[in-house]
This record gives sequence, structure tokens and C-alpha cells, in this order.
Amino acid sequence: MSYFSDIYNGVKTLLTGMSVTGKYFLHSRKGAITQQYPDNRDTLKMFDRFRGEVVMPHDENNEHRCTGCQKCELACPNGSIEIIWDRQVDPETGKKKKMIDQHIYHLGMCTMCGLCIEACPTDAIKWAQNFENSVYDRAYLTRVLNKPGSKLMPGVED
Amino acid sequence: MGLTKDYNTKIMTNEALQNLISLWIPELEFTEEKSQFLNITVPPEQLIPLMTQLKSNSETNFDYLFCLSGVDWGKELGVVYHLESTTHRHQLVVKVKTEDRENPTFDTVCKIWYTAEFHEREVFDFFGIQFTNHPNLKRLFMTEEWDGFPLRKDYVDEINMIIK
Amino acid sequence: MNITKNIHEWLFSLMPETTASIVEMVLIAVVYLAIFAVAGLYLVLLERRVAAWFQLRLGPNRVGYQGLLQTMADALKLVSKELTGTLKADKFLYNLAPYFVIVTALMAMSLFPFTKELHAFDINIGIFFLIAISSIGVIGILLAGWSSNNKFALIGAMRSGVQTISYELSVGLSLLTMVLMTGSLQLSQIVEVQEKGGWLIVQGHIPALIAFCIYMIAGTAETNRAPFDLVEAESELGAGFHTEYSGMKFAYFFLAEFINMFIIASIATTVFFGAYLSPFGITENIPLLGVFWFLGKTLLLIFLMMWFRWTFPRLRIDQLLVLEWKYLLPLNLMNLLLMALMVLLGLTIQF
Amino acid sequence: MDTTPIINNFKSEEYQINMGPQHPATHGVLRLLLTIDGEIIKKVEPDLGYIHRSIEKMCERDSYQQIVHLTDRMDYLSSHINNEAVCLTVENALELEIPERVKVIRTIIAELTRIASHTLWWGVMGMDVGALTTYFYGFRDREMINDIFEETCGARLTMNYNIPGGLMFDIHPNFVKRTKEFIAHFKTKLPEYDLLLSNNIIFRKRMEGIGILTKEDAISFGASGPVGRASGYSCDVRKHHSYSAYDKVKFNEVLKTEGDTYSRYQVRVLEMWESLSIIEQLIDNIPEGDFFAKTNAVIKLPEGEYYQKVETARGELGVYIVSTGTKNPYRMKFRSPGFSNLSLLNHIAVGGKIGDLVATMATLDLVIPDIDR
Repeated sequence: MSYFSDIYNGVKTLLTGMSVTGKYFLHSRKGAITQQYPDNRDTLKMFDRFRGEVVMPHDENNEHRCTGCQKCELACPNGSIEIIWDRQVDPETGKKKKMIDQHIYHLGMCTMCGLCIEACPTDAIKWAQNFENSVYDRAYLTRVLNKPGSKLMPGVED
Repeated sequence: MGLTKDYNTKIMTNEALQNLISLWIPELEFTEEKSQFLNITVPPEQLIPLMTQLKSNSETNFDYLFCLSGVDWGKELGVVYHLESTTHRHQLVVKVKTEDRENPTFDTVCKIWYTAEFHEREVFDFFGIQFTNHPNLKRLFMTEEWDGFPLRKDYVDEINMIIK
Repeated sequence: MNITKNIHEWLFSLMPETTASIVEMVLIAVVYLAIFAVAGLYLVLLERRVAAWFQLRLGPNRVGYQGLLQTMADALKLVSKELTGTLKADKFLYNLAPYFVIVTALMAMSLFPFTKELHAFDINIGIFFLIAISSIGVIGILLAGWSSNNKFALIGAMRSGVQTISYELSVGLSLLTMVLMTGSLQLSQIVEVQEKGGWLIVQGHIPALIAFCIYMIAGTAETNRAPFDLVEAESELGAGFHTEYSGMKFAYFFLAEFINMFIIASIATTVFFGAYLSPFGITENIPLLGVFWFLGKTLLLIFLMMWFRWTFPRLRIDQLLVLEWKYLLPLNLMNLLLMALMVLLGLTIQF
Repeated sequence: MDTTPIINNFKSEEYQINMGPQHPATHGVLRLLLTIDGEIIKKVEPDLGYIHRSIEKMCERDSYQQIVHLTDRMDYLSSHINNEAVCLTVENALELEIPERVKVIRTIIAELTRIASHTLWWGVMGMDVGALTTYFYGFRDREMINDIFEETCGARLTMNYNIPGGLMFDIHPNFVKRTKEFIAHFKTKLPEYDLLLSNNIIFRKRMEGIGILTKEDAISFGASGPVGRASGYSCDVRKHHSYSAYDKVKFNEVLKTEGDTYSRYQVRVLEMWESLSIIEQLIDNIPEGDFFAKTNAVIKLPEGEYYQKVETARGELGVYIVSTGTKNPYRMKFRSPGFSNLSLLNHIAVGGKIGDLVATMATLDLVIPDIDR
């Protein structure tokens, strides 16, 4: 008789399985878990800690907080940050001071580990929540983070 | 499920282990310095007798080889065996070294622990250490025609390696 | 049905009788082809949408309203794709295989009674013909797997051969069980019996129900759909027999699968659920609504097959054979005897 | 360019077939060289190295902080636990006192990672045996965990949340709330896993009695994690060599004795319940305090050898560091669970059919970057 009870139990488990999927089918109107990505661009907001790319915020006077200490460059495991700097005379104090010329960031090499931002003593760089990073040419992935003509915010020291 | 077990039981202390093992093979080097385990350095020719004994002796019963790594100590090449007993829960490290960098050869332990077959292939792949009697000793990760053994300290590859 | 009658008279007035009848046949064939090519396309869309709803997704909804033109676009893409093949393939058989599959699928289409009048080809061995035709398709699959010079495809094809030969038996026997009640293989006769005495699944009650279950299982296996999709078994064989096909040749296989599904569901509708007959005869006065009822029932059964597909894991090849030879076949034979006894003793339910 | 020489000594009925590197069932770029007689597997020979990045060599040039992010890329499904392994090794070597808060948070996230990994595995497992819908149900639940991770750590997969000494930053204020939401959600969904797949007759017939691994073989092959535990081999590192906050929570080590594919499946599903209970015990009791212990900017491990094992979702991950006292490790070795688990595939798959091989491989839960480090 186990032959028939096997069939009965087998069919029962199959029907239970079908009831699970059937339940989702009936609730499919409200239950879609997928997002319709390019359409929901306006409402799609990433979490504030999301690691999209490294940016250097500038204030309205075109001033940033990077002193050129190169700690981020040292912390980066992949060499995605390069800082070109020289010593210039600070107009206020008249002393020679390390100033960044270009803060170069290779997004293509970045693994989003966040060590550079942890390492930065002056909070000059931070994460942006932008995730649409695809470009047509690899060269666009190399970015200069400080804007042209920008200078160090006064009062920011190592 | 439902099995109550006493975890973290060690039957033999490192000292007792050392005393026992030194009875089998006299010329072993024991050290506990700079490591959390008891370390045994064994000459290559004594490796198989020691390992067989470690596995089969009911007091030691090291039946679990949980790590097998090749190490390049600069002058010497060697293999480090991390052993654990699943019944007695004590751990042991066995090291074997050779100064022959051209053609380093040890005996395989993959008859004792099956897992060693893959691990030894990995060591051969990266350190060029030959294991005699290994059933299928060939490159595991690298391609067959790869030149050199990448994890050796004297390996140079100017294209693929970025030195900081 | 006036239009068809008018065309018929117009054709016969235009040309000699033989030519006219040939032209008429060709016309009917073209109409059927067109209808079922489109039906196949929309079945693909239906499958994708239904699958999406089972899987908490939305499914294709971009091309056209709610994605209605999606499969058209896909077909266009497939037409424009390059036809690639393996170097050492047996070119003749390789090219022949997709046609084998699609032609047999389309041939079976002509037999179904959509309404009393809309019935292209009513032969007295209807069901026998359907079973025969639907098992020719496997030759196409075997050819495809054999000729494409790919071991994965070959394994798939061989599995297909084993599977179809086995499950052919169950399809045939379960339909035979129903034929015991009708006493005829002709589809129009079968429907007539149901018109008089109620749907066969009601008339035959328990054995008919068992026969229906067996038929659905075997029918799903016959169309090589999950849980019997060992032929394709994407996680085991990549894509099985059509691994090496691309473009329109692949589309033929793809389309044939869906048309075969339609055929299996249509046979079930005709034999078990009274084809175009409405439930309790509510729309008996409007014969054209028969099409609606026929398609409605068929789609319900197709939905059931989709439900199977998106719920169950795949069987293994030996379990597939165990299921057929150890479970379905003995049950089927018992069921056949039971039905014969019932018909003999007059235990069927008649309205 | 075929680098593997064709093995001759075939019998006349046998033929060879390449499963992978591009094959749906090998989950990545594993290449299996199968010798088959009809449908029966005669020999399985894995060919590795398609995505070998030589992480061990890269570690030799990186500082200890930098090494952590490389381990994300090993077993990407339990990246947090990999990070934890390296951090624990470094912390033990430095004899750092780690705040309780860090330990508890690490444990919670590790268990969330385990659930995330197992739900993904469950979905893919269903897909491997042909039930495609499971994939989406598994991902639905995993997505909630990924959102928790993203909110707290900033990344969904390669989190790099641990640093030697603690955590990179504190948990997000929403972390506790979201985790509780997830627990409530997942407790209603986990029974569905059983209804849909575990009890299904087809699934059970597919899984039961194939790919049998005995306890002795499991130990000898170095099987760990669910693979070992399904064979009755008690190998839970969380129990035997407790780390982080695992000594403070009560949980069972899920053990099965059959050692077949179905028991490996069951162990993983039951482990999700255990992980849930661990999280439940800890989530309300996250102690206040610092989220890191102060370390030097340049970490130099004292000369010596260090070994630390942790239990990832796949099994025992060992980190072996040989230090010469500099800021880089002299030799770093990862003993990955997948590597040992793969080595036993030939042993348990021979004699089965192609379908069995796929099911067996699915329950080994191989992640190829973990093997190809």
C-alpha cells in the first residue's frame, strides 16, 4: 500500500509548493520586488553612507580643505590617488607652505574601500552617493578632484 | 541538533604532546616561541614516519590537516602543516624545510590526509616544491607553461607585479 | 460563416474545381499559419509575464502597451541575427532540424474544432493523427542534437528521445481511456458526445479525472517543459539540443515549444472539457462564442502548465523513467480497465 | 588554448566533456573536466585559476589595513567574515583589547552575512535543480540584508567595515530597527522555503542519497562548514574556537549524520534559524562604548606566526600570517573553505549522473573567487 501512499504524499507536497507560488501570483499586483530603474531616478535615493565615488567638496569661495598631506595617497591600496603638490608662499603668513596642485583620483582603479576617507585628517574628501559612473572613454575615469583655481580653506591645518 | 557537546576540551597539553612525540623520533626541534601552537621542525626524511604516527596514534590522533602552506624563508623553502585532532581538540604545527631552492622535494602526505592533494598542488604551483608520490602533481592555478613560481620571494615579474 | 462561404463560391466560380480546391487549401493553410505564428508569439509573452508574476517581478512591459509588442521585437531581432553554426556540423541535418520541429507543431494545429464550423480538417482518426504528429517532433530534436557536433547537445537529444518514447505511451493510453467513452477517434464525434452527455471529465468522473492528471503530466513531459525539461536543462547542459542554434533557427525551436504546449492543452480541452462547448450550455445560441470558450479553456490549461514550470524542480533522467514506467503506466492501464468496466456497466454520468 | 593535456586511458564508452568555465551550474568560472560514460560520471577534474588574482602575493606588499579590503574579494558572499578573520589575527597578534560593542556588532553583521549568503545559496540551489522561482524568493530576503549593510557600511557586498582594532564607523541609527524588521520578515518567509522546496517530493528524490560523504572522509578532506556538519562532523569554529561574541550567545551546532546532498541542504536551512536566534539574542544588547580600539597608524606585528580561524558561511576560513616585524606580512596564507570542499567533489560525484553532479556541486556552495584567491 506504500505505493499509493507515496503517490498521495508526493502529490500533496507538490500541491503545497504550488500553493506557495500561487499565493505570490495572486498578490503579484502589489508585490513586485524589482525596481524600474531608469524610471525611478527621481525618487531613488542612496543611503547617506553609500560609497559611490570620492569627491572633494568645495565651498562657495572655491575653497577646499585638502592640505596635501598625502595620507590618502599612502592609505590607498591600489594607487588610485595621486597628489601633485608644490611649496608656495602663503599670502597671509608669508611662509612657504605645501599646496596641492592637482588631486588626481582614478575611479577606474578604486575599490571603494574607504581607507582614504578614514585617513584624511582634515575631512577634505568624502563619499558621493552618485552611482552612475559609466563613461564612454576610460580616460574620463581619471578625475581631478580639486576645481581649477581653488585654494585651501583658511584655518585648515594638518 | 540535540547533541550536547563539551566544546573546548583539550586532553593533552603542549608539554605532554612534546614529551610523547619526542619519544617516537628523537631529533625533532620543538618550539613554542612566536606562535600560539607547538611547533615541530622535522627533517624531510622523517616527515612521513612522523605524520603517519601523528595521525594513527590514538593519543595524538591528528586527523584534520586544516592548513598546508608553503613558505619561502629567504634561504630555505618549506611547508607548514597545521594539524588538529577532531577528537582531542589539540593543535600542532609541523614544519619541514629544505635549503635546496633549485629542486626542493618532500614526500607527499596526501595518503594520510586526502585534502593535502589539492593543497600540495597549490604549493607546487606557487613555490615549486615537488612532492614525491603525489598522484597528480601539476599546476593548479597557473597555466602549465607559466615560468617561475610566483610566491617565492625572488620571483620577479615586471609587467604584472606592482611594487610599492 | 458567411464570409468563408462567399469566398468558397467566388473561388469556384473563378477557376476549375481542382485548382480552386487547391487554392482554397493553401489559403486556409496560410491563415492558420499566420494565426498560430502570432499565437505562439503571444504565448511566449504570456509565459514571461506569468513567470514574472510568480517570481515577484513585473515582466516585459516596455515595448508597446504592457509589453504587448515585446515578442514581436524579439522575433525581429532574431530574424536579423547572424546564423552561426559549428564547423563540423552535419550541415544538411543541422538546417533541417528546426523545420522538422516547427512543421510538425503547425500540422497538428489544423485538427482542432474551435467552433462547430471553424474546423479545418476533420478526419476520422483525429486523435490518432495528433499523437502520431506530435511524436514526429522529437525526430527534429534528435537531429538537432546529433548534427550540431556538440556533446551537450547530443546528451540533450538522447534524453529527449528517451523521454518522448516513454511519455508518448501515457499520452496515448490516457486519451484511449477517454476514447472508450466516445467510441470514436474523430474530434467532431468526440465533441458531439459531450454535447449530448456533458463534458467527458464529468461523464467519466473518477477514471476520467485520473486520466486527465496523467495526461497533463505526460503532456508536460511531451513538450519538454519543466519539471521535465531535461532536454534543455539549462543548469546541466547549458541549453541542450539547441545550444548551437542561433537566430531564426533557434526561434523555430522556441516557438515550436510554445505551439506544442498549445497543442497539448487543446487536445485536453477537446477530449476532457468539451472543446467549444460552454459550461451548462449558457451561450449555446451564439456559436461564434465557441472560439472564446475553446481558447479560454486552453489558456487555463496552459496556465496550469506554466504554474508547474515555475514551481517545481527538474527530475533526474532515471527518475523521469521511473515515474513513467513504474507509476504512470501501471496506473494508466488500471485506469483503462476501470473505464472499460464503467462503460460496460453504464456507470458514467449522463445529463 | 587548451592547457590541460587530454587524459587518455579512456574506456571505449567514455568521453570527456568540459563543464565550464562558462556554464550555468559552475557559478563563476570553475572548469570541470568530466569523464562521462553516457550520463554516469566517471571522473571529475577541476581546473582552477581563471580568476586567480594572487591575493596572497598582494598581501605581502600591503599594510595590514589594506589587506582587509582584499579579503572582501575572496569569498564575496561572506566578505564581512573574511574581514573579521584578518582583523582578529592582527588584533590577537597585537594583543589589543577590543571593546565589547565591536565584538557584538561584528557578530550580528557576521550572522546577517551568513543568512544573506545562505539565502542566495538557497535561491541558486533551487535554480540548479530547475526550480527557477526560488532564486527570486531568496534574493528578496537577501535584498533586505543588503540594504541594512548599505545603510551601515556603505556597500552591499564588499563591505570593508572592519579595520584592525574595530570598525570603520559606528552602526547607523536605523540599524537595530531595520534588523528587527528583517527578523520579523524572515521568520514568516523561512517556512515557505520548506514548503516550496525542502518538502517537495521531486526535490527530495533528487537530493536524497546522492553525493554521500562519510565522516572519516569529511575530516580527511578537510571539509568544513555545512558540508562537514552534514556528515556528522562537528566542525563549527564558532563553537570550538569561539571568537568575537559567540561565547555569549546560545546556539546549536546543526549536525546531520547522513552526509548526502539533502542533509547538506538541510544543515544550511537550519543554520539560518540558528543565525536568526543569535541575532535576536544580541540585537537588543549592543553595549555602549567605543567602536574601535586605538591602533598605531602603521601597524607592525611582532615577529612570529599567527593563525586564526573563523566560520564563514562556507566553512572554516584560516588566516596564517608569518611576520618579521615589518609593516607588511612576510607570508600570508588564506585557508579557504571552498578550496577544501572542492577537493572532495571528485570523491563524492563519481558514479552519479550529470544532474547529480550539479545538485552536489550546488550543496558544496562553491564561490570561485574563494578558491581562486
